[in-house]
Amino acid sequence: MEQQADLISEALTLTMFGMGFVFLFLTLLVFVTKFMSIVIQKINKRSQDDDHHDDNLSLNDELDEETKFVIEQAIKMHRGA
Amino acid sequence: MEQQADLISEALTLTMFGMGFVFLFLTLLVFVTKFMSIVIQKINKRSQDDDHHDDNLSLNDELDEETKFVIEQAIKMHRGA
Amino acid sequence: MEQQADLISEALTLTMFGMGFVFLFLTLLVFVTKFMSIVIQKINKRSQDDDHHDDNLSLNDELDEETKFVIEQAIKMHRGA
Amino acid sequence: MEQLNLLWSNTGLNQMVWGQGLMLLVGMLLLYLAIVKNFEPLLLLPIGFGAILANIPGAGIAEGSGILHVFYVIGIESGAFPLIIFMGVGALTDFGPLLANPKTLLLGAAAQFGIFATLLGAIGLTTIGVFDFSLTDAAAIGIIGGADGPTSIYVASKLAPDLLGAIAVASYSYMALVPLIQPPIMRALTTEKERQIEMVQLREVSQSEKIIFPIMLLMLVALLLPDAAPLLGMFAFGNLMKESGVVDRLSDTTQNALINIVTIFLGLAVGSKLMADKFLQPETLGILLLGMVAFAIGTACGVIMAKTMNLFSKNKINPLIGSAGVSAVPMAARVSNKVGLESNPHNFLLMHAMGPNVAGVIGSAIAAGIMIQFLG
Amino acid sequence: MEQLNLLWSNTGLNQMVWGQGLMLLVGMLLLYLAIVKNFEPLLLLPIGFGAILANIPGAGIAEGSGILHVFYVIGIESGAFPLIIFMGVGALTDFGPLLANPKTLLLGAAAQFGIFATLLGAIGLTTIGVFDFSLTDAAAIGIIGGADGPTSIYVASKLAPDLLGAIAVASYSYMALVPLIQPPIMRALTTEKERQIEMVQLREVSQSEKIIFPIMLLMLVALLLPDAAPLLGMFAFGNLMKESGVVDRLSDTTQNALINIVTIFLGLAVGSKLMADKFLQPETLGILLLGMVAFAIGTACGVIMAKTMNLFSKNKINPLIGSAGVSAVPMAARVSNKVGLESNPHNFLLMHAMGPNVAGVIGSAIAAGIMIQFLG
Amino acid sequence: MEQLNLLWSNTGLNQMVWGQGLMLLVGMLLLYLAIVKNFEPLLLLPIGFGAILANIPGAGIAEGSGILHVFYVIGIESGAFPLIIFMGVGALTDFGPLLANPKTLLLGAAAQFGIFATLLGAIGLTTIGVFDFSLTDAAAIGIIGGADGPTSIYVASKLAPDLLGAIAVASYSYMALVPLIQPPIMRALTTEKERQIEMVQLREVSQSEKIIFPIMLLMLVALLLPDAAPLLGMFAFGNLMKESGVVDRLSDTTQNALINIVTIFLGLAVGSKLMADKFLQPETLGILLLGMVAFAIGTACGVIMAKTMNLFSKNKINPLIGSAGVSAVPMAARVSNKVGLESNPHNFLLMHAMGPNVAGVIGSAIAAGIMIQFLG
Ligand code: NA
Ligand code: NA
Ligand code: NA
Repeated sequence: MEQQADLISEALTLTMFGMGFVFLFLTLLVFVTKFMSIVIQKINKRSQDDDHHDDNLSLNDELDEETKFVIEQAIKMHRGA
Repeated sequence: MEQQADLISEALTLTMFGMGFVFLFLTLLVFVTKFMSIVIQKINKRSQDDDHHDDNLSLNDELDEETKFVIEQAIKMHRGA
Repeated sequence: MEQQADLISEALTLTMFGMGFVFLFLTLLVFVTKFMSIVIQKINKRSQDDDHHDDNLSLNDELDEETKFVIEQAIKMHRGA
Repeated sequence: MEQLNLLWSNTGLNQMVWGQGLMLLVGMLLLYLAIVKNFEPLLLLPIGFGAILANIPGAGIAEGSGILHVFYVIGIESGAFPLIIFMGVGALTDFGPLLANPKTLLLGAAAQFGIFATLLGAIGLTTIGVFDFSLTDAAAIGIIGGADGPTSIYVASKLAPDLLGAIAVASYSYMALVPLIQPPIMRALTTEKERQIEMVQLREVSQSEKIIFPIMLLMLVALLLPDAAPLLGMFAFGNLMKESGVVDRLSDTTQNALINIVTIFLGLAVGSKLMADKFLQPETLGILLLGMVAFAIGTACGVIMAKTMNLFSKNKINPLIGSAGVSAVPMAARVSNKVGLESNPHNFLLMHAMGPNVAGVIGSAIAAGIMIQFLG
Repeated sequence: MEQLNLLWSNTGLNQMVWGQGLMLLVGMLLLYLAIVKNFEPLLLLPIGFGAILANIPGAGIAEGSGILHVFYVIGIESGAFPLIIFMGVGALTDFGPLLANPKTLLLGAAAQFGIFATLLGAIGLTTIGVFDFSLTDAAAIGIIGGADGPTSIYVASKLAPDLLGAIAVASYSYMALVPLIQPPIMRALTTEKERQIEMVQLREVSQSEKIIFPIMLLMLVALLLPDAAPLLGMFAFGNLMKESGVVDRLSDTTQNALINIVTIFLGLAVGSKLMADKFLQPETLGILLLGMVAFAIGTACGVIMAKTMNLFSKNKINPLIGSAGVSAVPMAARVSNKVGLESNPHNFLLMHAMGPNVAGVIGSAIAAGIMIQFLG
Repeated sequence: MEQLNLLWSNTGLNQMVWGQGLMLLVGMLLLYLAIVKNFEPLLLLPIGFGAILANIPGAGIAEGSGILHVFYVIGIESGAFPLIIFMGVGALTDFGPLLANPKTLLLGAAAQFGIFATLLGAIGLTTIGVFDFSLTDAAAIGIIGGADGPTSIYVASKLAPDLLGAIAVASYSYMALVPLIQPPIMRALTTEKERQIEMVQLREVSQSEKIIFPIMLLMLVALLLPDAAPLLGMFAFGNLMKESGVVDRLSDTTQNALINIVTIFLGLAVGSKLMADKFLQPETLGILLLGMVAFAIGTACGVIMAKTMNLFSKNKINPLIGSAGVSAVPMAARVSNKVGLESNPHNFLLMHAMGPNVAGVIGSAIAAGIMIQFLG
């Protein structure tokens, strides 16, 4: 009898702590995620603004594309294609 | 000498039972397969006959096709494609 | 102190034998590779010369192509495509 | 004559006990559900076939050095197969809708109450003497309510390996039944007006956010609940491979060849746990019953949570997406969409429901971590 | 100086015994057969390379913790590799022609006499003192006549692991030689008129039949010969994945990535059994000899069975398809087709020969089950 | 209350020691390098993630029956993963340029001096008391200079498993840094005129040569250095599968699904060796330092060897291709090409540099075999 009462009380405790923790964790995750998104959106916006001032970057990007192409060709050649 | 006679007799027994069982099994499989095919062909034929009476079914099929398409689109979206 | 001298001497020996072996092995590989290439190039050249005399071979090649095609079809059929 | 006797005495016909015969039928039922009814065939077909193999009298395929037992020991006892599948699921998951609307994480939290309610139910049935479940058994059964196959299998292999077969079968079967189980509950708990709520268009989420999210998730797990780290770690790893964009060949293989290979062997190995003497117990009935209850309660709690959140927020959530919080990705989200369309033919809830849907995966893994920490 | 000595004493040159040198040549011969002669290259190339690796003096790659020995223990000793390959073969098999004409199953039965004749031959040679084979050895050798690589390897790993290398090599080599071994026997046993027999067009087989057949086959095995259940179970599972149409992604992976990966490691692991001290025994010569005999007898019995069946049936069978009953899928069926075209250029026997061809796979697995049951 | 305490006491936050926190940052640094800086992401992303998982306080993922430890024992301790990767590398390698100009093998030999110089350096630092490396440690560290990931990991797992994490990280990081490390050294050791040397167009190499080369290479290894046979054997096997043209399906799978799957688990398993207590040692700093030195010396020796060869040959070699002898395929060859183009915009050295590049792979494996023979 007592054993069964223990079992029930353990199950209730586990439920309480379990659901509590699930909510705690996911609520925390909501806030952390929102914070992360805000920070990144700000950074992205700033770098976009910079883009307008600094046309170098897009040139760099183009160069990068070219480098990429050369490298891909090299790998293809290496693989004996 | 006797041992070798034993060996030969064992080998003969194994061969007899082995080939016997192989034939038994595959003969049984022939009959079971034929029986299965007849049953299925009958069922298929009946359901085809039903099709002629009951035009609903083909409509159902069409609906099924549509459902399938929607589901495929949903999965694609889910995979972030 | 003596132990450390031992360690250094062991390391030096390993280096000497190691680099020596690496060079020995790859030098040998250079010669063996060159030899192999010469032999194969000679064989290839001879078989090419033979080709000019013996037009049968190209016919054989064609036949082979046909056989290949038939086999591929057979496999496709087998796979129930 | 002796040989004939031996041959006969070794046939399955002669050695079969009634339980094995019944289990062969159960295996064929699972194949029927998979092939004809299209119930999660990727898992139920291998599980069903494994069940048949495991119950062939005298073959011993699921015992000792039998091949299915080898697959079980190597793949499930070690935890490898469910974790690798979870990695693959991660590589197939898009957190975009969740990141666009993070508060839907709470719907994924609420739906986990199905897990704990089921645990309580199992213990309740034990105290009144109907079944005899220990607390670890009850916890493993509860996770069925999480509606994530690999999570269920992982937890069951740790806490209640004897019940693994029944738990896996219940888990995948009910996932397949989501389109039948959920709609009546969803309709009962919502008004027509609530079901017509149109939600704000989701914003586009940048790649940076998608890359950082799995790492952030793992860090939070690492700091708060290390016992959930294997599951969520592999999940986050798969997702990071996909979103990072720098290891596409690894991500592609994970989403295809690797997850397919592991699925085959996982299914067969789970099937090996459907041997008659283990499966044909009253407990199995209890598990099937409780699993159904778990799904129902999880669905209800998700919907109710959505309604509760609407009390405090001006951006109204359509409560129909709450039910997707049980996970069962992507079936539950599709159900939300379908029920929504019934009330408002222009209201596409699918993407909105994907948020709670993947949140439910995280929520169940957290609940699993809690169970393993307290009872493992 | 000491180091130079050590270096020299550790070279392969210094440690080599004549047997290893010979086996290196055997390995290269296998590579030659695979690459230049196109003899079952998918298996003989890895086996040949494995043989070379296994016989590198002093490297110990096929012993102890050497990698090939690890592959052997994990993959072959456990039975996993041959069973997985067999699953893949199942996924590549179309039972359509067999289902359209089920009596060709009997041709697949008759051809198995090659197996038992070889067993008798091996025992005969032992009693007259030429070789020294035990009954288990003789049974494992006989299975070569089944012309199914994975079945041969599976049985050899259970009954005669020491002979596994020679048995596997013989098995795959003779399969490659089917186009040379079979035609003379086929021509000798048939009249020109018999070879011209045109067979009735095969009916189309419905998907339902194709789905039910593997399950039915497995049930029959389960009831009658549980020892054949691992082999035929995995075979039927592969086939069911393909035919069910609901798990195409699993079936595709099984037919491609999975079977390829396992083939590579199976081949290497088999190669590890070609170490000089085990392989360079008079027994190996006996195995090669008996294997050839097995193929020839199997071929002959298939043809004779077809002729016998024609005595009792009005739908005449072209006896040339009887030889396909040895399996060696799909090579033997192609041979039937080719020999048939010689006598009647409009007579395409290929699809008709696929029936006995796949029946031979089933027949050999049944014979294997019998061997394992009586001797395992 | 008790439960709350337990929950808190089990959190990562509570159990974390400073080292684990630091290692979590190191793991994130590796992810950053992989994702943002594109440093060998195929390996550094899984290694970085594995490092994070391994250092989650209280999770024990890299110990005992934790999944990463299981991956380590099965895949790396057995040698299987690095050998399978090496097989895949073989299947991706084209020996054509090397066969067209075999003397470039000597460049691959010279660059291995980086390995031995590093070994001497490690022992030197030990004798003056800065670090405490044994001879086996020093040898394993030296192999970093070989610039071949799988070779490094294979040797480290045999000779210095405790240092494996640091060695693997150094190895892949420096490979990614090749475009930064090599050019200054190459420019310093060559004159403008030397850098402008145009090389003779490479002849076309026949398929026969490409097929025989891996077999010949293996035979030479078998006769002279059996301890290099596992590495070079698997490498030659992969290459033979590709070049033979008869097992394309095996070769394709090796180059794709198989190498990808193994890469994922190799990376995670290596990550498991980045646990704080093993990694955060002064030795790690030494390894990172010495690894850099190894690369630099190897590069220099390759260039100097090319210049030396030019003294004795009339077909001048552009010394810039000497640096490619460190391997780091194909990055080092690309660097040769790029530096060459700076001096002569019409001088494409890429294909010429592929010869020493793959020669470096062979050279490092030979050096690895020597180390294992003397110290293993
Ligand atoms: Na869930
Ligand atoms: Na056969
Ligand atoms: Na190298």
